[in-house]
Amino acid sequence: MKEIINLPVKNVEEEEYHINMGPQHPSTHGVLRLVVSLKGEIVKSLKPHCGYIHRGIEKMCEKDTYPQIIHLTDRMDYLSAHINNHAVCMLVEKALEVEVPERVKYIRTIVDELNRIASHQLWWCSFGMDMGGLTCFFYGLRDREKILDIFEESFGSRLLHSYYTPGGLMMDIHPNFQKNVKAFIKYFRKKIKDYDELLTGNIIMQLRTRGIGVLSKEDAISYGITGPSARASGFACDVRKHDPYGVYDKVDFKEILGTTGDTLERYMMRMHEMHESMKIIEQLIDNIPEGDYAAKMKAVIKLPAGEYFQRVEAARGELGVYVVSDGNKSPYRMKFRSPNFSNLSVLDHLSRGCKIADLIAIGASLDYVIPDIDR
Amino acid sequence: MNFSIYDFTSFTQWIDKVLYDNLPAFWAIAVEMTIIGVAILLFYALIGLFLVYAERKVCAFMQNRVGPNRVGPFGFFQTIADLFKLLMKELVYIKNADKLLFNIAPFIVIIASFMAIAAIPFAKGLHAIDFDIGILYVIAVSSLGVVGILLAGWSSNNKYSLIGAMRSGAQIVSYELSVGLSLVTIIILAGTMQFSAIVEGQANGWFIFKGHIPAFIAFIVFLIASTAETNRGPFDLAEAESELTAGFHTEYSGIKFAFFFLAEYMNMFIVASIAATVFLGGWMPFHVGGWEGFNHIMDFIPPFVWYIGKTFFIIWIMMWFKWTFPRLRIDQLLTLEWKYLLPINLVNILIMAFIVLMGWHF
Amino acid sequence: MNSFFEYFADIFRAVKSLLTGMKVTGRYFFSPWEIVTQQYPENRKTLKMYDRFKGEVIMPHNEHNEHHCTGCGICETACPNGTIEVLQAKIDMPDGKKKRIIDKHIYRLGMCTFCGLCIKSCPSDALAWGQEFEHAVFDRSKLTKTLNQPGSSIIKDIVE
Amino acid sequence: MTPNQLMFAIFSAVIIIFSILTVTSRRILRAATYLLFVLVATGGMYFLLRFNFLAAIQLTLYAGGIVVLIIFSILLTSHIGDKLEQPDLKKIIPAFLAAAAGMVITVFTILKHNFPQEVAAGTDRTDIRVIAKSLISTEKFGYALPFEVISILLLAAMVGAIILAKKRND
Repeated sequence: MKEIINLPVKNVEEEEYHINMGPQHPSTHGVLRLVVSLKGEIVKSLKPHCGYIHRGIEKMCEKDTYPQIIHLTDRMDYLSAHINNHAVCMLVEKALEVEVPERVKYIRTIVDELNRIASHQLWWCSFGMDMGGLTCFFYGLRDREKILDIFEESFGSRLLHSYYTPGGLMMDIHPNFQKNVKAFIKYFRKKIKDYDELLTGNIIMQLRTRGIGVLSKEDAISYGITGPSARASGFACDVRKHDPYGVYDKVDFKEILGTTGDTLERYMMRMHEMHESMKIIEQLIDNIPEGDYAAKMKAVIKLPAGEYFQRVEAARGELGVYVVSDGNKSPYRMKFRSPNFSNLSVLDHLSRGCKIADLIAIGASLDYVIPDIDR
Repeated sequence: MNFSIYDFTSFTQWIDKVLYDNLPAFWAIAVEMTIIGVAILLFYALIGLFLVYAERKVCAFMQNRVGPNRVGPFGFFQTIADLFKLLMKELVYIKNADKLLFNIAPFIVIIASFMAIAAIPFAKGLHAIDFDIGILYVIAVSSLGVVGILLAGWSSNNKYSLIGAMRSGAQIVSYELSVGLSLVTIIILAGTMQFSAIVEGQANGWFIFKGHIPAFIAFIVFLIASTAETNRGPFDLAEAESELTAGFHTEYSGIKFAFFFLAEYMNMFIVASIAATVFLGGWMPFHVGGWEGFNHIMDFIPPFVWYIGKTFFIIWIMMWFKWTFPRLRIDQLLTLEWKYLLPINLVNILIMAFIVLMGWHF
Repeated sequence: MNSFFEYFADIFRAVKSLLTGMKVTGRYFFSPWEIVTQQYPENRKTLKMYDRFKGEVIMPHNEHNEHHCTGCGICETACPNGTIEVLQAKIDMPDGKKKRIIDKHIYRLGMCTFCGLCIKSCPSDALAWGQEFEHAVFDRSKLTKTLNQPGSSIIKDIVE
Repeated sequence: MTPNQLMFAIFSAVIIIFSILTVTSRRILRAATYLLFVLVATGGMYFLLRFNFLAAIQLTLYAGGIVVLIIFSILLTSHIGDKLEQPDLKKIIPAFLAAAAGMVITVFTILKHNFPQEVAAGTDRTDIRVIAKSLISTEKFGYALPFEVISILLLAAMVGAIILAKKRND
């Protein structure tokens, strides 16, 4: 009895109120579990628990040949499937010192940017939905459907394409591809005004995001944040600009940098990026050179023994692929540096002292895709 | 017996007379009560079902969709099918919940909205109780609903529910002020709180036009505040699905969830019909001074149609709000009330009192 | 005084931004012709998938119930998931030699990730993408399909 | 039995039963809910007496205001598993005696008082205009002064509450 009496009296105010947000929660966009400790409505700290959708992709890669790995990368950040494929393909091409045809580079760049727009459209949908404006979700999906139709016509599938192969493409683009892409850009230029009118300019949305979850440039760098989320803080980290691949060195586009680093800025970055992506596509779509859609590759691809690294700018940040090869047809070790994992790590830092509603807004502005976090 | 669709007074008096002639007084009144109760209950259920359907259709059209279109023509029976689904669903009992309060809460919410509907004039003579304090009664009764929400949130023994209930409590208690004060603005103009007298007073012009700008401001404030009081978007913080999964009714299932759902829609109907009655003339037709022919045509439209039309117009505006705006945060919600709506309302009352004093209204 | 005007300017700006948003949804409400929903089961007859649509892997047969598959098993090795299993049989050729032909080309739809490597790697173009996409079944075993039809044989000109 | 008597009986029964439940319940939020029923039934009693204004005020202030406030504070402080302890006899007996004494006095007063048998026609209903006029009249039996004094008192209480709340946060 004595021990019980002698226990220090717990102050009611200091008691922590834990909430398990997820693994099944509407605004974690998948099976992510956030253990939030609250004081009233205010978030005191937050602990993400990942691994609910861990499929061991990196381990599975070790038994697959390089062409087979492609279809696994689709399933990491499923919203930028093409870009993930691009990373692995480029790594293999770099290791084997294969020069891919110009046509392939052009098509890959265009498709990457289309994929980026589609990804940002879905981000806009879910951002609007997390803010409570359900209508955004439907407008975003409606416009994303146009891109998916283009994808489906050319590549046969809508989300997980496995379109790139080491050395080139699975098949040539559909004859209608250029026409449809141009039609889409014309259409989307009109519809993106709706986005601005409906959500960007809205006073409620502005009040809820301005000055919330401010990420300084130093923190962005030290947490390893990349992509639009880091550029909102003024950290110039666009791989397309600083380590160009594809034909990004031939096109004119701006790397848009923000200043404030708050939720609204992160939102604006992605809105600007959609415009920039459309600009890139417009510059390339009429100039796709004629030629082969794939370089000649050996039937069995074996990478020379050694370590290889390749990075690309995925829709959410920098995706790095690291391969240790022992000269066999499968990698000895494969590691993906996924942007979402690093971006998630800053959530605790950003959301301390914010309200629950702010936590949702910050999470939506970081735009995490759970399968990419867990892999 | 000369019934008209324009005046229900003779019809109701005829029923009254028949009952009292044929039955002892006690049974006559009992039968009368039962008739009224059943009529309102039917009306309540039908309107609730229709509103759910209407909301789904309206939001679908705003979102470039077609909405429910499988059950019946244009999906008209979709909500009835949903009702049967909800009726047949298992009622999940929560371990460690306060069972009594958990079961009582939906009834408190639904009874509060059910009581409010009694005082609303649907047409001339179609009016369950015509209190001399009609508006005050509606405000008083509708303030009971929040108790049900608080109890539901607490007794579910769920942290999301509790936060939802807390938010809802803070929200409803503060927005009740604005609802009350914006109605007071019109009470000053009308000089009465009796619904029938308020409607009669708008025979030569709706109050929103009669009261010039202050009445219009009061109308806007009432729209905003009543949207908040009914816990609808963009003020649906109590059930904010992206933050609290479903807020105070996270743990409810089956028919008990349906009660909350129905009560939400009925509260919307009630505030819309109050707005229609107080600001837009209730069942009074639209008249323009001097245009005799036009006024005559307007008179041909039955008052019940006028009333329903106005009410649904306001409901449509509230749906438009919900499907356009993102949700507010709790502190912004309270800022909106205490820093904007309430001061504007108070100044507005003063201006209205001054206008009435000087006789500047029509 | 400045803050007084700021107060009303705030209200004005807020209302303006809200009305802008309502304009968008209001416009769509009154333009039902912009609805993009497809009525799926009703439009089944007119629904045409794109030529390259990856519905399932099929083995095209000609009118004589013949296909191109030699049963070499390259698709089986190309498949990352073990979706395809090629069962071979030996038949006696007229000249007395034993010859391997395909017995069953087993395709497990439930395991397929539609990467297309089997079709790309097939040396005799025996596999192709099918347009069928309504794959829902009540029993998982129904997802295991045999792609070569019963009694089918290889097209003669390939066998020499 | 007239309908009025029936309703009176129902309301009285509700008030009595739930009053007892309010003080005997071991769960504090249940007690608050029972109190809500008592107050609503009291409001119904006023409606029965045709004191519509008083009834509406009863519902707004007591049922809608005070009970909500009580429930709100219970929500903030208590946990769902919390149960009040059974008070010991030393506390029950004096409380019971005090309650009994109160009841005796009330019943005695009611029985002793000479209620008018017939209410004059037209006076069974208080016009709210009369209430409103007397609330702001400055003449004899006018409530303008008390009204203002209470306003100042409430304002002072509000300011005090804000200061107290602010102090704790700093």
